[in-house]
Amino acid sequence: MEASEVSVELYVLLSAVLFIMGVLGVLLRRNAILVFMSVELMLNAGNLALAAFARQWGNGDGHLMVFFVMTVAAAEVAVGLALIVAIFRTKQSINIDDLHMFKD
Amino acid sequence: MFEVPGLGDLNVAATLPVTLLAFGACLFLLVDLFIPKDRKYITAWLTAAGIGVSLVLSLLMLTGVITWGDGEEAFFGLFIADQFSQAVNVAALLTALLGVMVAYNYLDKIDRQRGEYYYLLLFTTLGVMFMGASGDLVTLFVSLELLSIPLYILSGFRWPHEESEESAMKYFILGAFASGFLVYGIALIYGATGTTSLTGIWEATADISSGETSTKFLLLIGAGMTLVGLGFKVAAVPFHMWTPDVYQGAPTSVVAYMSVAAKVGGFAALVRVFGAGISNFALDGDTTAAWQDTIWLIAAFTMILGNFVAIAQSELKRLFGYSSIAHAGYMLIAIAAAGSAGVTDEAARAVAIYLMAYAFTNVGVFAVIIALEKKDMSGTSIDNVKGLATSQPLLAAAMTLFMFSLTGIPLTAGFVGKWFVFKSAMSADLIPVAVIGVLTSLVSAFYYLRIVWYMYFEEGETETDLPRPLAWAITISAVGTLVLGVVPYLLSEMANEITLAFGG
Amino acid sequence: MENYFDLVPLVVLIPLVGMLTNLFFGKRFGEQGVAIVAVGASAAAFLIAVILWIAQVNTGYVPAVIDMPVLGDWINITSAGLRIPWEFRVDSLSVTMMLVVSGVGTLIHIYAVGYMHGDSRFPRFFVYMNMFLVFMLLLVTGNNFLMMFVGWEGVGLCSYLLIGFWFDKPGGVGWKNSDAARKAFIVNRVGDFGLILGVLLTFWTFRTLDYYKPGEMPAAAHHEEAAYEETLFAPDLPEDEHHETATGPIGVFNQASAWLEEGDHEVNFGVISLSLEATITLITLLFLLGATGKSAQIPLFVWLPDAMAGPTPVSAFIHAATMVTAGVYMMVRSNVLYHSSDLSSFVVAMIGATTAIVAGFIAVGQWDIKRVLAYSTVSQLGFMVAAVGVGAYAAAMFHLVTHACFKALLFLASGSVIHGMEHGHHHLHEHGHGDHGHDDDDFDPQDMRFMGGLKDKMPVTYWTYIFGTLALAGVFPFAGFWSKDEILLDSIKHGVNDGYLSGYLAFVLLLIAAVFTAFYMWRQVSMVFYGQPRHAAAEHASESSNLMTRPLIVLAILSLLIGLINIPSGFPILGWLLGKHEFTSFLGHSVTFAHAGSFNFLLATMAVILALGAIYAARALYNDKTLATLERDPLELDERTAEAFALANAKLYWDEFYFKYIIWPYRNVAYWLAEKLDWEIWHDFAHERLIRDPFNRATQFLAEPVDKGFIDRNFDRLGTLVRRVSDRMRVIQTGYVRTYALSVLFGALLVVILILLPVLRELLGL
Amino acid sequence: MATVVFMLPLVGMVLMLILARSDQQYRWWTLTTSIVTFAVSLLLVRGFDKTSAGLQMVDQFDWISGEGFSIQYYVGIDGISIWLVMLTTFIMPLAILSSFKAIQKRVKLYYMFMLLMEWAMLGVFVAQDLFLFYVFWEVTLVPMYFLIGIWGAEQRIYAAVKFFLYTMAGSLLMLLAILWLGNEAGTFAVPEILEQLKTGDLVFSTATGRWLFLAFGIAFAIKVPMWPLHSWLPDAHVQAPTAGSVILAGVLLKMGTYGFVRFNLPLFPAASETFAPYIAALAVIGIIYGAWVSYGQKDMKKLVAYSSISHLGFVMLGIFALNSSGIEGAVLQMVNHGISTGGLFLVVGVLYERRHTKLMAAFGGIWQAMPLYSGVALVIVLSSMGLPGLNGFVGEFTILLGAAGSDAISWWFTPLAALGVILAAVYMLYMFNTVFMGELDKEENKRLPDLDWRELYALVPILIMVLVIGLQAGYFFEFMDAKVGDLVRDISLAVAAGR
Repeated sequence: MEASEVSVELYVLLSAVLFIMGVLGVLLRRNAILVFMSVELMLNAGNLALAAFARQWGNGDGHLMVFFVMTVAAAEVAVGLALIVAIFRTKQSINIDDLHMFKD
Repeated sequence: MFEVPGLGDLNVAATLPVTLLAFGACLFLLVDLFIPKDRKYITAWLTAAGIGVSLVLSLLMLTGVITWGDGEEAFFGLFIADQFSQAVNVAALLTALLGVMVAYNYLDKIDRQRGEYYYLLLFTTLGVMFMGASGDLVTLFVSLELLSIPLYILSGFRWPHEESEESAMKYFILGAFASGFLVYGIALIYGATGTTSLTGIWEATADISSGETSTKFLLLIGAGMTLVGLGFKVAAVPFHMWTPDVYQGAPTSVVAYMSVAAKVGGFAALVRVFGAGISNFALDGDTTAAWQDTIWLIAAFTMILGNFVAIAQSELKRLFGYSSIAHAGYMLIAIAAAGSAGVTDEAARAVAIYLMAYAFTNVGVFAVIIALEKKDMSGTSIDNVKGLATSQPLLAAAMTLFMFSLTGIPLTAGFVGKWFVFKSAMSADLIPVAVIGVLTSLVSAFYYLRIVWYMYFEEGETETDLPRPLAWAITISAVGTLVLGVVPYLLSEMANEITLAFGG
Repeated sequence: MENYFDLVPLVVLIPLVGMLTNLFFGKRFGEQGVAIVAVGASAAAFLIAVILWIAQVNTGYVPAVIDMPVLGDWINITSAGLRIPWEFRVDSLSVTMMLVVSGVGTLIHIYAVGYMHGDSRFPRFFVYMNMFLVFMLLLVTGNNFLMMFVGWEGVGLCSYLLIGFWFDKPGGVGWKNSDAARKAFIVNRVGDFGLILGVLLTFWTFRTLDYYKPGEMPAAAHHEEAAYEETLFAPDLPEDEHHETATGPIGVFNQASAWLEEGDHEVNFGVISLSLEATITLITLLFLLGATGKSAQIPLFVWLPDAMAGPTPVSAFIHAATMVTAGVYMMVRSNVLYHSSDLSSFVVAMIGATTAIVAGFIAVGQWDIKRVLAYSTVSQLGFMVAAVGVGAYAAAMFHLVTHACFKALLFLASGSVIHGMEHGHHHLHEHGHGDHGHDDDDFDPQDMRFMGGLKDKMPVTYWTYIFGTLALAGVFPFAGFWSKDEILLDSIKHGVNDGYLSGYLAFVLLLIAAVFTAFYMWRQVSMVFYGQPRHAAAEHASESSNLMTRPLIVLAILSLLIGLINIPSGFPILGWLLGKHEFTSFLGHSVTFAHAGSFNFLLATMAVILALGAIYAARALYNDKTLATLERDPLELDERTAEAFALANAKLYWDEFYFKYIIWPYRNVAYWLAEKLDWEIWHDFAHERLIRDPFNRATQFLAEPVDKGFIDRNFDRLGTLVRRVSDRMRVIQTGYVRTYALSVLFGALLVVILILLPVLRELLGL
Repeated sequence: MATVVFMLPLVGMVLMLILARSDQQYRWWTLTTSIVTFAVSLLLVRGFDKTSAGLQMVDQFDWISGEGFSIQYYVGIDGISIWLVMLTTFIMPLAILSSFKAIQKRVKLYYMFMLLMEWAMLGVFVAQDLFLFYVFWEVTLVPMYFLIGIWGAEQRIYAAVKFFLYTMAGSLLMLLAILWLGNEAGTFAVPEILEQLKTGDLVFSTATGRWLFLAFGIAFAIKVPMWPLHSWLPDAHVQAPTAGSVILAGVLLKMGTYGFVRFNLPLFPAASETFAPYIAALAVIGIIYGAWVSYGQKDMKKLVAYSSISHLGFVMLGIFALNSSGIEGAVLQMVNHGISTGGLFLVVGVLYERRHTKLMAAFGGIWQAMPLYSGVALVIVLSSMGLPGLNGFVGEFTILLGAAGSDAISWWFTPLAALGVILAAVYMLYMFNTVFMGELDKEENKRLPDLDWRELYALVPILIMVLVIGLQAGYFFEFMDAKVGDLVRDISLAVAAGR
C-alpha cells in the first residue's frame, strides 16, 4: 500500500474537532433542531474517524460501519423530528430549556 | 469472487428465536393495520404469542434441549448464538411478555390503546436480543439503536401529555448524545485494532498490550467512550440523570418494561465489549484488564448514589428510578470482575442471573405501581401504599416479596443475583467494591423496608385497580421471584451452561 | 449394717415429699394435716439420721458414699474430666450435722405448729420449712463441694422466703421485711461469690470436687501434728486397704495431703501456675469469704440481725441453729486444707474472734429481744470460726452442736415471750384497757422496753430461758461451758504450744467476748422477766400453749446435758463416768485434724468466774431497776459508758457504711448507666445523633446538593461559564436537558481520564 | 431426618393457609403444628448417637454447583445443634400458646409468621452449608420484622426497623466472608471446608484468617448481642409482643452464639485464639454492664432485656475459654437462657395482659393477689439468677470453670464474671421484691385474676425444663461431649500448627 498524502492522524484530529463542536453544540444550543444537528455532527465526526481508520487498516469494516451510522442517524432524526412536532403542538415551543417539569 | 452464502453457511438455525420474532414483528406491523381500533387486544395477543414462541425456543436452546445450528457463530460472526445470548433472550422475552401484560389495561386507562405500542415493544425487544448476540461492533451499534429508538417513542406514547412528551424528548436528546460517544468510541477501537469484529478485537488486544503506547491510548479512549454510550443505557453514574425524570414522565407500563429491557440490552453489550472483546487487554505485568478500576469505581459511585438518593424520594416511580440506578451498580461489579483473568465466564453468568432476577422483580414492582396509579397519573406516591396490607393483602404480599428481593434477602431471586455478583467480585479479588456493595445493600434496606412498613404498619385507604392481565403479571413476577429464590438451581443449572463463545 | 447407709437419700427425699405434699395439697389439708405432714417428714428425717448414726457406730465409722436413686450424674463433661455425681456421704461429720439439723428441726417444727397457728399462710410456711430441711440436709450430706453449694444456696433461698414471709404486713412493715429478705440473699451471694471461686480453683487444682471418692478413707493426720497423745483417730482399717484406695481415684482432701507430703507441687491452671501451698491458701481464703456470708462473720454479718424479720421459729431454726453454721461445717469439712495454710488459719481465727467481740459488744446496746439474740448468734458463730482458725475443728463442731440447742431454745423462748406480749396486747384491745397513756401504734412486741416482770406470767418460758442463758454464758455444768471452754483452751494452746500469734489473740478476744455474752444475756433476762411490767401488754401476757412449751422443755434439758457428749480428758469423775472425748473421737473418723482438747481447771474456773461476774454486774445494773416504758438504758445514762452504748446501739454504723459507700453508689451508678449512659448517650445520642442523623444528612446531601444541586446549580454555573467563553455573555435560563448533557460530558471526560490512568502511570513509570 | 423436623413448620403453615378458615382454627393449627414438630424432634434425641462427634441424620444433595464451586443442601445435627433445635421446637409452642389471647388483629398473618419463624430458626441450626446457613440466617429477620412492626407496642416501627437494619448490617459482611471462603475452597459445605483446612488443601494467611473471623464475628456479635453492640436489643424486646420477645430472647439471640461455636471456632482457630482475650473482655464487660444497667430499669421488660446482655456475656465467655468445659457450658447456657428468659418474658406478659403496663412501680405485693403465678415467677427468676439445682447454675458454673482453666484467656476474667452472679441476684431480686413482695397497696392490683389454664400450660413446661436441666445436666452434656471434645482438640492442634 502506498503512503497516503495526508496522514491518518490529521483526519482523526479533524474528526475530534468536529466531535467537540458537536458536543458543544448540544450543550449550548437551546433550539431542539439545532441540538439534533449537533448530534448529527458528533455522529459524522465518528464517521470521519471510521473512514480514516478504514483507510489506514485497509479493510472494509470501517466503511461498513459508516453506512450503518448514516442510516441509523436518519432514523433517529425521523423520530426526533416527530417528537419535536408533537412537543411544538402542545407547548408552542421547541426550546429544550422549556422542558423541566420534573424537579422535586 | 463474490459468492452468495447459503442459509447453511449463515447458520440461521442458531438464530431462530431472534429471527423468527423479527419476522413476526414485521408481520404484526402489517396485520395491525387491519385490526379495528376497538379490537387491539388481538394485536396484544398476537404479540404475546410471538414472544411466547420465541421464549420457549430460547429456553429450550438455553437448557440444551434442542441444539439447532452449527456452532455458536452465525452470519459470519456478526451474530453469536452462545449460551449467554440465549440467557439474554430469555430475560428480554420474559420482560417483553410481562410488559405486554401490564400494558394492555393500562393503555385503556390512559386512553392510548394503539397497536403501535405492541410492535414497538417487540422491536426494542429485538434490539435487546440482537445486542446480546452481537459479535461485531456494527451489529452492536445497530441493535442498540433498534433498542433505543422505539423506547424514545414509547416514552412519549402518552402524548399530548406534557410530562410524557418531555420525558421522551429528554431521553431522546441524551440518548442520541450518548450514541454519538458510542460511535466515536467504536471508531477509536476500530482505529486501534483494525477490526470491528469482537473476536478480532479480542485477538488483537493481546498484541496491543505489549505494543505502542499511542495504540493503547486509542483503544482505551475508545473503550471509555463506548462505556459512556453503554453506561448511559444502563443508567450508571454519572450518566444516570435522565433516569428519574424519564421514569416519572413516561407511561408506567413503558417504565416497567424499559427499566429492565434497557438494562438487559446495555449489560449484554457491556459483557460483549468488556467481558469478551477487550477483556484481556491488560497492561504489561498486570493480570487485570486496564479498564477494570474505572468500571468498579463507576459501580461504586452508582451504588452509593443510587441507594442514598432513593431514600430521599417519596414518589414511587422516581424512587424506583434511583433504585434501578443502584442495581445497575451491582451488575457493574460483575462487569468489572470480568476484567480479571479467568473470571469472565463467571461474571457473564452473574450478570445473566442478576438480569433474570431483576426482570421478574422490577416488572413486578412497576406492575404494582400500575395497579395503584389513577387515571390522572397520580396515586404513585409512597403514601399511597399505606394500609395496602389490609385492603389488598395479596398485592401487598407480592410487593413485600419484591422489596425483599430488591434488598437481597434470601429465598428471593434478588439474593441469588447478588450472591453471584458478589461471588464474581470475590473471584476477581475486588473486595473493596464488594464491601461497598453489601453496605449499600444495607442502605437500600432503608427505603425498601419503608415501603413494607407503610403497607403493613400504617393505616390508610388505598384504591387499587387490578385487572386480570395485570394480576397475572404480578403473580408471574412474584412466583418467578420466589421460585428463583427458593430453587436457585433452576437458574444456576442454566447458568452453568452460560458461557461466552470467546473471551476471558 | 452397711446396708442402712443406703437410707441416706431418704433423709433428703422425705422432707422433699413432705414439702411437695403440702405444696400441692396443703390448702386442702387444713392446719392439722399440714402440721402432721411437715412434722412427720422432719421427724422421719431425724429417725433416719439416728439410724445412720447407729449404723456408723456399729460399722466402725466407715464412711460410705451412696448414689442418689433415679438421678444420673448431675454434671458430666468427660472431655474436661469433670464429673459431679449426685452422691451422698455418710460419715461422722455429716451424721452429726444430720442429727442436729433434723433433731432441732423437728422440735422447732412442733413449736412452729403452735406459733404459726391461725396464720393465713400456714401451709406455705411449712412448705418452706420442709424445703429448708431438704436443702440443709443436702448441704451436709453431699459428697462434693458442688452438692454442698446446692444446699448452700438453697438454704439461702429458704432463708429469703422465710425472712420475707410476712411481706404483706401493713404499715410499711411488709416492705421492710421484703428488704430484709433481699438483703440476706444478696449479702449471702457475695459470700457465695467467694465460695464458687474457691470451688473453681479446687477443681483446677485437684481435678475433682469430691471430698473423697467412694471407698476412700480420710487420711490420718501427720504424726508431728499430734501434739497430744489422744489426738489420733486413724480409721479402723487394715493398712493395706488404705494403700489400695490411695492409688485409685482420689478425692480432694487426700490428694491435697498426698501432694503436701510430696512437697514442691506446682499447680497449673489456665495461664498461670502457683505452688500448691499458695493455691490452698487462696482456696481457703475464698471459702472463708463464703463462710463469712453464710455464717454471718465480719464483714458480711449485717444481714443476720435484719433477718429477724422472719417468724421466730425461723430465727431459731435457720438463723441460729442450722443454716448459719453451714460455714463452720464447710470449713471443718475442709480441715485438711485449712490446716495446711497458716495464713488462712490466721485470717480465719482473727475474723472469728473479732466477730465474736464486735457482735457481743453490739448486742449489749440492742432493745429488740430477737436482735440481741441475733448478735449473740453472730458472736457465737465467731467463736466457732475462731476455733477453726486455731485448728480446733472438733471444738468448733462441739460448740456448733451445743449452740444449736441453747440458741434454738433462746429464740423459741423469746418467740414465746413475743407471743405472750402480743397476746397481752390483744387482750388489751379486746377489754378496752387503753388507759395507760401510751400510743398503741408505738407498741412493739419485740422491744424489751415494753416487757418486764414476765417471770410469773410465763413460768415455763422463764425457766427455760434461764437454762438457755446459763448455757450461753458458759456456766458449769451447762452445755456452753464445755464447748466454749474447749475453744478457749485450744486457742491458748495454739498460741503457747504451737507458737501461733493467732492463738493468743483469739484467746484474749474470745475471753472478752464471753464476758460480753454473759452480760448482755443477763441484761436481757432482767429486762424481760424481772422487775415490774412496763406496759399493759406485759401485764396481760400469758404462757404459751403446750405445743410451744414442750419443745422448750426438751431443748432446755438438752442445753443442760448435751455438753456431756464431749467431756475433756482432764476433767475429774465425769470423764471416767461418761467416757472421754466421745464426740471428738466420733468426729475424728471423718475430720482428719480433729484433736481432742484437754481440761485446764484454772482456765475453766476463770471463765466461769468471769461469766458469773458479768451476770452479777448485769443484775446489779438492770435487775432492780423498774424501768418505765421506753426509758433509756442505765448504761446510756452513765456518762462513762454513754458513748460506747450509743455506738453499740447504732451497730457501729456498719449498715450506714455499706449504704453510703456501696449500695447508694451502686444504685446511683445503675440509674446513671441505665438512663444516661446506655439510653441517652449510647442509645439515643450515639445511634440517633452519630449514626442516624449523619446518615440522613448524607442522604440529603447526595440527593440534594450532589445529585440535584451538582447538576442543577454547579453545572448551570459551569454552563454559563462555557457560554461566556463562547462569547455569549447573556445570562440565560439554562435547561435541564442540557445540564444533564453537560454531566454526561463531564462523566465522559472523567471516564476517559480514569481509564487512561494505568497507561499514563505506565508511561510515567510510576 | 433433620429435614423432616425443620420442614414441618413450613408444611404446617402451607396447610394452615389452605385449610384453616377462622381465627380459632389458625391458632389451633399453628399450635398443633408446633407441638407435632416438637414431638418429632424428640425422635432426633432418641436416635442420636452420643458417641459420634460427626454430623448425624444428614440429608445432603447438590443444590447449586458449577465449575469451581458447589452449594449443597446439607442439613444435619450434631451434639451442639441438637439442643438448639430442641430449644426451638420447645419454645415455639409456648410462644404460640401465649399469644392466643394477646393477638386479636391480623391473626392469620401472625401465625403464618410464627411458623415461618420456627422454620427459619430450625434452618439456621441444621444448615451445614454456608450458603444455606446464610439463607436462613437472613430469613429469620423477615418474620421478626413483621412481628415487632405489626403487633408491637407504641414504638414498634422504630424498633422493627432498627432490629432489621442492625442485624442485617452485620450479616452482610459475613456474606462476603462466606463468599470468599467458598470461592477459595470450591465448596460452601462446612464439613468439607474443615476437611480441606485439616489436610492443608485450603490455607489462608494469619491476617486473612483474622479478617474472616471478624467478618463472621461481627455479624454474630450483633445478634448475640455483645456489648457495645446491644443497643437494638432493648428496643426490640420492649416493643415486641410477648411471644416475639420470647422467641427473640429464647432462640434468635442464640443464633449469634451458635454461630461463634459453629463457624468461628473451627474455621478460624488461630484467629479465635488471638481474639479470645478481647472477646472475653467484652463478654465480661457485658456481664457486669448488663447486670448493672438492669438494676437501673423501671420497666420489667427492659430489665429482662438487659439481663440477656449479661447472661449472653457468660455464654460468650464460655465459648472463648476455648476448652470443653467452657464450650459445653456455653451451649447448655444458651438453652438455659432460652428457657429462663423466655419464661421471664412470658411472666411479664401475663402481668402486661392484665394491667397493660410493665412498670415495676405499678405493682407490689402481687404474690398476695396471684399466689400461683408468683410461685411460678419465683422459680423462673431463681433459674435466671443461677440458683444451684436449677438450670441457670449448671451453665454458669461450667462456663466459669472453663474460663478459670482456660489457656486462651487470662485468669481475672473469671472473678469478674462471677461478680455477675452477685449482680444478677441484685437486679432480679429487686424486680421480684418490687413486683411480687411488699404490700399489696394498689387498688387496681387487688383483684388481678391468677393464672388461667392456658397460661399455666405455657409456663409449666418451662418449670419442668428448669428442673430437669438443673438436676440432670449430665444427660445434656453427654450429647455434646464427643463433638466438643473433637472441636477443642482440633482447635489446639490448629493453633499449634499455626493455622
